[in-house]
Amino acid sequence: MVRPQRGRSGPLINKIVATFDDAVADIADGATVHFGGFASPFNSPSYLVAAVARQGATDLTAISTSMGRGLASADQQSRWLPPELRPRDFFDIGLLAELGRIRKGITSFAVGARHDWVYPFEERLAAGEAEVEVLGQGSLAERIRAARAGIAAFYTPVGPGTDVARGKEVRDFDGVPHVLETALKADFALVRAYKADRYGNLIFRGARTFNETMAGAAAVTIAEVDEVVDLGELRPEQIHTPGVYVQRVVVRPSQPVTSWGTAL
Amino acid sequence: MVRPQRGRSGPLINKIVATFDDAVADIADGATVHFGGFASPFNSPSYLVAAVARQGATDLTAISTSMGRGLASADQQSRWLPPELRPRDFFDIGLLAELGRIRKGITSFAVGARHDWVYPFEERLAAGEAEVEVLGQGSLAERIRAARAGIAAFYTPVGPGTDVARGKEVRDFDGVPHVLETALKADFALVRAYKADRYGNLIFRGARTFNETMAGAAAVTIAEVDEVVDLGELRPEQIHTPGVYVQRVVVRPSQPVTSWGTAL
Amino acid sequence: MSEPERLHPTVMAMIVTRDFRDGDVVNLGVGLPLECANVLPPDREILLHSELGILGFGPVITDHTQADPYVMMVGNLPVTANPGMVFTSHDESFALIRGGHLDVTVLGGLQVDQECNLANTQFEGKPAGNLGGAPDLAYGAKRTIVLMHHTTNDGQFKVVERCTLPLTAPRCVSRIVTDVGVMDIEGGAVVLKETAPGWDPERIQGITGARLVIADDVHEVTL
Amino acid sequence: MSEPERLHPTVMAMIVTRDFRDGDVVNLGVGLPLECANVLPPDREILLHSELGILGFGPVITDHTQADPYVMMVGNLPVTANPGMVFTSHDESFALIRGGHLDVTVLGGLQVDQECNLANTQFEGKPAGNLGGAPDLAYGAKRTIVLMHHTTNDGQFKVVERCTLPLTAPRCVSRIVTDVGVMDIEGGAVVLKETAPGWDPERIQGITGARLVIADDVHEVTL
Repeated sequence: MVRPQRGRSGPLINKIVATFDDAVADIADGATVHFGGFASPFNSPSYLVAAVARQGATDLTAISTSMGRGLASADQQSRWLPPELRPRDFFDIGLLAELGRIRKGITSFAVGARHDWVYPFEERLAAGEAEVEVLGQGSLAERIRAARAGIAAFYTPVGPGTDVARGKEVRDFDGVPHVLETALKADFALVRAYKADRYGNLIFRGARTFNETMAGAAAVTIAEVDEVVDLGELRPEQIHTPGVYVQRVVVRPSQPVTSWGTAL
Repeated sequence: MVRPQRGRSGPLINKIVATFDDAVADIADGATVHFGGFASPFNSPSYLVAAVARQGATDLTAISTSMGRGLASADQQSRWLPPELRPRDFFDIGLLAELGRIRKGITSFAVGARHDWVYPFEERLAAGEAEVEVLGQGSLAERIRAARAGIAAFYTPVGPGTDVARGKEVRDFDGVPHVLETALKADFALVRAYKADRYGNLIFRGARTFNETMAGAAAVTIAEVDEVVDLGELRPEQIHTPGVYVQRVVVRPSQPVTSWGTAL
Repeated sequence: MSEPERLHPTVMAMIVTRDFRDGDVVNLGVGLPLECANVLPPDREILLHSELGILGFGPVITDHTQADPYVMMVGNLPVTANPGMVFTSHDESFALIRGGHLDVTVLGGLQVDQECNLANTQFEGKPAGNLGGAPDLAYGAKRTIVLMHHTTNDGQFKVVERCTLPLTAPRCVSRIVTDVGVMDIEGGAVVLKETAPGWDPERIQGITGARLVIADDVHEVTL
Repeated sequence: MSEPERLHPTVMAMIVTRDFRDGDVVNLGVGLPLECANVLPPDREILLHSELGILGFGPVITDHTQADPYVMMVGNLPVTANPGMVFTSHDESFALIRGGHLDVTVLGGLQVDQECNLANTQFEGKPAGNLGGAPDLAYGAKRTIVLMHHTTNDGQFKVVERCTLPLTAPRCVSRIVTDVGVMDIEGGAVVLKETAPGWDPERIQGITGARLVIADDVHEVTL
């Protein structure tokens, strides 16, 4: 009656997706999306941003540490590098703002840091075509981490006494006012990493910024990586993001693709 | 008037402490102490526990995933290893319970998991000589992490409908009841790591358990390590615990010391 | 009349694991649930998790000379280091659990009731309990399966109308696999789906503290 | 009567850093504060932090050929990789900040008032602001030093009785270092401690929007 268990019932785990366009195909209009990185060509999920631009999803709620500079980014952000080393394939969410795809930004840097730096999202804001929630980076990071960790809300001492606390509950703990902040879960998280394996395990290079923070804080996390390595090559102590936080992995092209309109 | 800055004004950073006895000398009676690890000779801060036992601090509030087995630990916990490999230098907080040093435990495993396994802390509890707060490991870990991260309190969905939520605030988020849990900051955190440098940067071997969680969640974190390496040997991407979370580092003896009473 | 033979733990574990799909992330409790690690065919890619911060391990190692003391699950049991394995801290391990990143948790149980409540913390005769990771696991995993003997050593019911022991986690259990059958909890009732060889529904009802609803297609367990 | 020369940013940075002790963990904001990274003597062990997740870096790299794009601080500025450097995630970076593990933060400022409030988010003429990491830094660091020009380009006061711009962080600033002097905020008053060469207290008061209390031992800045 009790018979031996049969063999394989499905495919092996393989989270590698062939193209960036495939990886983002199901992002719907109105989706909430985490955009990883920190305003650098070297930690931005540039090709995923470009793919979202091509895909056309609009009315997005974009969660990102900054709202981006748009197509002028690459030059401005890497002016300290010798020209021959400057990446020509840096796209940040300013591109999506330029295209009018972002309805709302949740961010720490909403605008250019100087009067004469006016970025695409800022123009949309000024035109009343977008809205924004600005909060400090610490609360932004912690709200995203809370989503990854299944914590609904938390009390942080940062915010009381400033505009950030308006309309939010403030409560004292040990005599110090704290503001209640809620988890920021997204439909998708687009992150940039260095290496991945087919389980979706990730390691990062350099400061891990919001890339590590956001991986796992969305229903679907998509990682743009420099390289996919064989399973077992990433040592268990060294993996920064467990593969269970990652649903899809796409490899960056070996040669930079400088136009965001190029299917990839 | 403006003169050039003068040279060095103090000693280089060096968190290495010569002996375990020195490292724990200032733990006062009544202190709250995080004890890292997870009931294994290979991740317990055994020599720190033994040093606390020698030092004599009493009336402690001990925060630990389990309340320990006491002196019988080493044999029981590593019975699956060949006898010649079994560590003879495993001390867990059961030793401190045996010595009557623990006034209160905050833990996930308060007692032996079988009727016939009766551990020292359990005997103290039954005798009314200690008190205990039992909570699930997830809430325990998150409360400690909150202390490290400067978060006063958080709402977790785990606990409502059980004894853990008694006397605590319960609030709905998205229709799901959550219980408010507060940060568990300690005076000292005793953790076990694999390698350290003189800045206190740590890497761990194997599952990092409560060792990584507790490092930084106390005013003073003390790490017991297998090895101290030169500054720069631990790569910046691979460091698990930044040295700023660690105040003191002590190296384990090269040969096991099997008696907790031996000054070290 | 002596009772029919009960299912061997290995078979019980095979009943649990037969539904696992490649890619499932599964936490195994200590005791009976851990048997599941040993019956997974090596060509399946089920990611096993243990809450101390290990994810993606393989079967329990029985040859002591092969044990790596840094690769073990809860209970200090050495397990196989599979490729793709990851170590984490305890807080990240529970972020993963609580955050909904587990597909299945297999837990032991002292009592399960028809309202899906689980009690698996021993309090009787003890001054306190051991909650361990179960409260978070039962909440966080998409599916909670309880793997336990159908009755206690001294014959007391463990599948009951209402738990009398303190709850570990409320409204979490979807399936109970015991040494006499398989039950799903559906709409406030314990529905008997499969029976061990020689155990008919009436006999199982006789050692059950909740009224069993017999599934239309109740049948002998298959693997 | 033309005003005396103001302090050079390098000197301003040296005033800030002269009090750093070995082992101090110091976050440097972008702009003027970052100058501090370049004036620390190489034999000092000050751990510099930047909130994107880098701790323990050295001076800003000006020779482009030496820049490592994976070792940079906020503002995409390549910095030196010192031994003992650590990378973290953003959430851990702010755990470190909020959790009280920083000794000093050096921030730029648009306005600082005598109640220790800081405004350093530009809103004028912009539809929104940039909070960045400053709210957490100002709360979390044991000591917040504001390093800024004493007045705006068009001569408006930046040291004021009460900030009129939206606050970045309340009650956090302990010291203000500007191009004309050093002020500590003590008991609700801005206390002038040191003056730039050629700047007497009256002249500094003339470009200050809060009433200055002159310290008994007020003196010319020393390094």
